[in-house]
Amino acid sequence: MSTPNHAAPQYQEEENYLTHDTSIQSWLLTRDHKRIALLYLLSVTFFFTIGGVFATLVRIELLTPAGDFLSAEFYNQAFTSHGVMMIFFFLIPVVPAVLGNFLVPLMVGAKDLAFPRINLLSWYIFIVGAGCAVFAVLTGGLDTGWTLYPPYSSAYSQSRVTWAVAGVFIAGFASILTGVNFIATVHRMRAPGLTWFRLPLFVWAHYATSLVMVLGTPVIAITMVLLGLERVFGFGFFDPAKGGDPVLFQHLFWFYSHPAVYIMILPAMGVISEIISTFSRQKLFGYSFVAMSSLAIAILGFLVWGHHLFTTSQSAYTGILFSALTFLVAIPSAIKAFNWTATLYKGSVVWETPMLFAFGFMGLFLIGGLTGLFLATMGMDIHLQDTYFVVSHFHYVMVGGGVMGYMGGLHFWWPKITGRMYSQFWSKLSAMLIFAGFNFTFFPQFILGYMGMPRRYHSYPEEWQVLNVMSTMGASILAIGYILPGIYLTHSIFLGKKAPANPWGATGLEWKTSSPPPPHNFHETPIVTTEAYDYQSLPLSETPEPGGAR
Amino acid sequence: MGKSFPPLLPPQASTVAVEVDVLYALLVAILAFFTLLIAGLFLFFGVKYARKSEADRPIQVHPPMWLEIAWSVIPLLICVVLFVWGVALYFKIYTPPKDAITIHVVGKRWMWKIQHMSGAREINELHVPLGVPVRLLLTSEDVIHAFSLPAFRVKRDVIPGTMTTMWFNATKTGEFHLFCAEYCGTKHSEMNGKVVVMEKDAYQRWLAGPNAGLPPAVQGARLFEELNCISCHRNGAEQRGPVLEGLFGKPVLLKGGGTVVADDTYIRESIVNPTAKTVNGFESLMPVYLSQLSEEQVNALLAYVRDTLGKEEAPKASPKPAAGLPGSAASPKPSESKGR
Amino acid sequence: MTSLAASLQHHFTDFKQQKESAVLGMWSFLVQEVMFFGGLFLTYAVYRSQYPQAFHDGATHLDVVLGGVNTIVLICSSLTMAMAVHAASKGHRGGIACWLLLTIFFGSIFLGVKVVEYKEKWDHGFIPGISDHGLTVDHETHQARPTGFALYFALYFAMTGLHAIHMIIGIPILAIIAINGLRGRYGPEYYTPVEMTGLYWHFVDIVWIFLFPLLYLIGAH
Amino acid sequence: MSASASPEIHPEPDHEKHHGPTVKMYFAIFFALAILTVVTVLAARFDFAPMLGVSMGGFANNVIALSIAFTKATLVVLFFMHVKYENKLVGLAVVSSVIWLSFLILITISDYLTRTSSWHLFN
Ligand code: HEA
Ligand code: HEA
Ligand code: HEC
Ligand code: CUA
Ligand SMILES: [Cu+2]
Repeated sequence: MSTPNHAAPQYQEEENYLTHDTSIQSWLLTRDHKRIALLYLLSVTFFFTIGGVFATLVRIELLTPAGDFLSAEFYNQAFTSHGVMMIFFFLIPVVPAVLGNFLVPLMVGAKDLAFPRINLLSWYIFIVGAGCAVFAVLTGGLDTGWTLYPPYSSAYSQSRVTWAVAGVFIAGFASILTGVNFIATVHRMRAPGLTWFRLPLFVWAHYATSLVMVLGTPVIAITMVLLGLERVFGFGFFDPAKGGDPVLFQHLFWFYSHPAVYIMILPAMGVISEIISTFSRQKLFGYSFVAMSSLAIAILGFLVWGHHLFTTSQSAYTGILFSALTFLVAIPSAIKAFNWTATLYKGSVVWETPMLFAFGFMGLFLIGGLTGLFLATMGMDIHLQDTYFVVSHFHYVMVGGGVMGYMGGLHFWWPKITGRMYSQFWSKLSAMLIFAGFNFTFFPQFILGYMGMPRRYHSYPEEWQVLNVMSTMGASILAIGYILPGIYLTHSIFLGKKAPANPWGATGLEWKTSSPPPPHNFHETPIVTTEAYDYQSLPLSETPEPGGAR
Repeated sequence: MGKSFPPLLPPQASTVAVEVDVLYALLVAILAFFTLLIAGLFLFFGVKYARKSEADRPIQVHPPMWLEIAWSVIPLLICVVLFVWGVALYFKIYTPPKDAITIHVVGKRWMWKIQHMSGAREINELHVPLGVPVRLLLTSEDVIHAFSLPAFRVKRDVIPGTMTTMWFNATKTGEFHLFCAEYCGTKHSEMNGKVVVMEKDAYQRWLAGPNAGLPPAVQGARLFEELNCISCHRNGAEQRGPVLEGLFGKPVLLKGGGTVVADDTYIRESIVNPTAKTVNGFESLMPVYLSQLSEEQVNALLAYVRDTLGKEEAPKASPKPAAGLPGSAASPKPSESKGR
Repeated sequence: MTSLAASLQHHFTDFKQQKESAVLGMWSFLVQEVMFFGGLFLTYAVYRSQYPQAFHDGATHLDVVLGGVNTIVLICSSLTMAMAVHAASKGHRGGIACWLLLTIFFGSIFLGVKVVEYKEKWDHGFIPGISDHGLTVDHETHQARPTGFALYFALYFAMTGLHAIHMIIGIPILAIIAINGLRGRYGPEYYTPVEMTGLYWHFVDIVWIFLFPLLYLIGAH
Repeated sequence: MSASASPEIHPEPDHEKHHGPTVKMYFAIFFALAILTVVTVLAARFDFAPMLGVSMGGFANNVIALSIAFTKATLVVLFFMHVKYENKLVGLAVVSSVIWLSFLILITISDYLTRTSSWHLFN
């Protein structure tokens, strides 16, 4: 094999960010964005495992129509803990705080994020918040559903709502600080010559995400304050007996939580843009359309929250407005999907593992997004709201889109992050298992949903057992698909082949430095003279051969 | 239904069910078309332009503007169609016809308490006549629930502190699922039952059967006296509250401007929470009954005000403007009716 | 100026970049703060539109004079804060500390007045969940309070309470900046911390500028 | 604007100071704020109901109170917080916070003001 010899100078024996100081304090007090990214990686993986274990319990319970495996109380705690862990402590931080943290400074050619100390602070805040939530989940449980709707959550639930509310409140600030950091970094820390329209789309996506984080997250924070005051002191904001309106909570909650779904998908979309252009060796088709569509999603995404309220007492007229805007926000996603596909046209495509995940993303996110249109159609949503159709929709976009994108990104940048290559065979197997298992798990749920099976149901009518058994079987395949990377990626850290600086022959600045990068990222500040994805002017020797750099 | 592979659609047992399914079919077609198109093209290009050798170079394609416009505008047009269709269907599903019969539903953890206007009561079962539009008035005693009838393709949240409505017109006799679709605590999944659609005369017989009871309007008339509502709402010189005869369905002018139509939601609110909206020309003297009446009692009073008093003529010589508007035949404010 | 040179963090190329980053970061944070209070303003708007009478009644129990005086006090503190930043930009060490001390002084007066007001609400039983006997019945007339009255006071405490917490967080920061200023940490080239603290303090002032009419003045006529 | 222009290119700080805020101006703003506070109290005491009717009268009070508050906030933002002297990006941040806040409040309020379940009664 031909090691790309002039890709980047070989700093093989030189110190990198992992080795230059290995004491415990040097990790816990680090201000290096790359190390903070790894701290996030570990914590987020931990919360994903907790969420996954609860998902497993949910699926086992649903094997039989009767509620026989778990008690009703525990089932309710299981899906709530699953939702809370997966959303607030896994999917919202995962791409921005792990991949974004690691890569945004590298991609803009900076030594670090604008505020390294605040970056570290954000991780500690995140851990404190997550600690509260985990405490709530593991002692006494939480049984409100991740949506925490009052008056159930404020006046009826016997579980540890206050702790969970505190956890979500606190963790929100971690997200806000990350957003502030990215905004300042993208605006102020770009390397010389790196104009806005030379930025990789990953950076664009994170910039758009940061706007959502900064503008949206505070609203969930204040909502949690109001809910806490209501539960602890009986302030009455959402208590009908005092004249409060429970639906107001839903407005406040979704004003954040709808944009939050774009916090979950936009960074993953950024990952997909990088992967697709790298592995088809093309400048991304319609670069500026894809970049602008991220901003459009971020902005329009704030105006559609009421589509979660079509069956409440929300005014039908406001509902019309929300429905129209929801359809509008689907257009930028459509633009992205078409441009990604067109990028492959006349490209030079290599099906490495990240590309397999990218294909998985395309297939699953499309189904998820298009079923979102079902729900946005007001007359249709009456029948579908709060059924398994919604459950399936959001797993398709969140797991099929968000997690697939994350897995793709993790596999794409793993050599950069750890300096090691992972097993080609096992990783491809894992990508395919996840794709197949996922469809097997969640496709039957669309049918269940249309049949009318309500979500958050501990037991269900007999005639729906077949589809539920299929779903649980799929989930076991899915679980294996997720456990595999845990094994081969860990293996690669110790025994994997050393990765060259640029194993995929990609163009971004992050590939111009060694793998893993030195503590301050670059030995000299890079100067950018070309647009992103300028594969035409890349020397031929930097093109990876089919089968990759191993 | 055995354990054979289940059908793909729930039974179509109401007038709107078919319409919802037609729209569903369209949406499924859109879903299939775009998924196959895009995922198919992705695979096709991926294979066709797969790198064969190291020297294999991509050919840079510059995105033509027409293409970008086309794939933004075509989805937009599809969306417009879906949007308009969806809104029209929504209003159809949620706008009860005028001749609908009314049934009161109260959600409580974890049961549905249902009362027919004849007085028949039932729990977790809903008997309805075939081919007659039925309007449900939904209230909750505790948390949010949702009344879901998949075979009819209708559902509505049941929210404490307010009253929501839904309606359907059953087209098939038989038994169908009734679910609580909004999470409401431990036994949320047991808060279900069935809706039984019967021929009209069978329904009449059922009403008179063992479930029969005192009609809510009669019950309401009693309460109206017991709670001393009549002391303020009786026609006479010392009347302190507005005349309630003939009120239902009429526009009411409010203090501080604005008009509302005296529908079920408004009358319910006037009873439990009278300070929220005050009728023009009156002081808000009426006691707050919020925590003193059960939802069933409120429903009884509502039935009385709506069905008994509502059908009576407003007395000519009322001391204060009846129902707030002089000559309450006046049509509702144009701005409010325009929305239809 | 050696101490100043040390204030340039390693990952910035120059002071200009460092300062511009800080300004942008701080403003992003303030945008966040706006939305944070925004949730409360929304709640206020919804319930005031639902229960105008109850809000009017509720507001008559606030003391417009105390609220007005506090508004002026807070404006004074904003002025002194602006002067402190000005002093920093001119490099007047003593000026920074003096103006900041004045700012702390006004801030404390504001909080003191708030304590007096809260105490009075306590006595009347207007504090939801803690001392709430006055929220359901009027003890003088024995009439039931209109629906929404309790919501008015719930909002009053949530809004002014959160505002007060922001001030309580701000005062120690002002003190630290004042001490650093005395020690000569800031000069015309580098006084970003003073400026950022100023932005925060002014923002807190702006919140009050809205709270005052919304809470105190709606019952005035 | 893009970062790390080479260290030589310092925009002259003196140039900025010429147009920067002055002490005199700070005090002027202070007095303006104080006067506006008095005005808003007086305006709130004034009852417009006899002139404009009950509903419009209350509305007028609200509009006046909020306009004054906005004016005061604008003064603080522009002068005390130096937005007038900062680059456009900061101004954009300020404006967008106001816009987003209005998204939140206006759309939600539109729900509360148009709620009705009785379209059928208009038929
Ligand atoms: C990553 C998360 C994510 C993403 C990206 C989305 C994306 C979308 N979502 Fe989803 N949604 C959730 C997560 C997400 N959602 C969650 C978690 C819930 C439930 C929460 C709960 O209640 O617990 C939910 C619920 C939900 C509802 C409420 C359902 C209900 O409770 O009744 C609605 C209703 O409108 C909706 C719509 C949409 C739409 C229109 C999009 C669009 O953005 C999708 C756009 C994408 C495409 C359209 C596909 C690509 C385009 C093409 C292939 C071209 C062809 C396109 C056209 C013809 C238009 N979603
Ligand atoms: C990022 C978000 C995310 C992710 C990744 C997932 C992943 C999964 N989810 Fe979840 N889900 C939600 C977000 C998510 N979910 C939300 C928000 C809700 C709504 C909650 C509510 O209603 O309040 C929900 C609800 C929900 C339900 C509905 C419950 C109900 O309404 O009653 C179901 C049912 O099947 C389900 C299943 C699954 C499955 C099988 C997976 C699988 O993809 C998970 C597979 C992963 C693993 C299994 C972990 C990997 C394994 C290990 C790390 C080793 C340890 C594990 C074992 C040894 C088994 N989820
Ligand atoms: C102390 C006197 C008093 C009593 C007792 C009283 N009301 Fe009223 N009611 C009023 C007044 C005054 C109004 C008009 C002001 C308002 O809307 O608050 C009114 C308004 C109403 C309205 C709205 C009428 C309209 O024109 O819009 C309804 C309905 C109503 N009352 C029903 C009842 C019922 C039912 C009871 C008994 C449970 C009752 N009232 C008891 C004084 C009273
Ligand atoms: Cu009642 Cu769920
Ligand atoms: Cu949404």
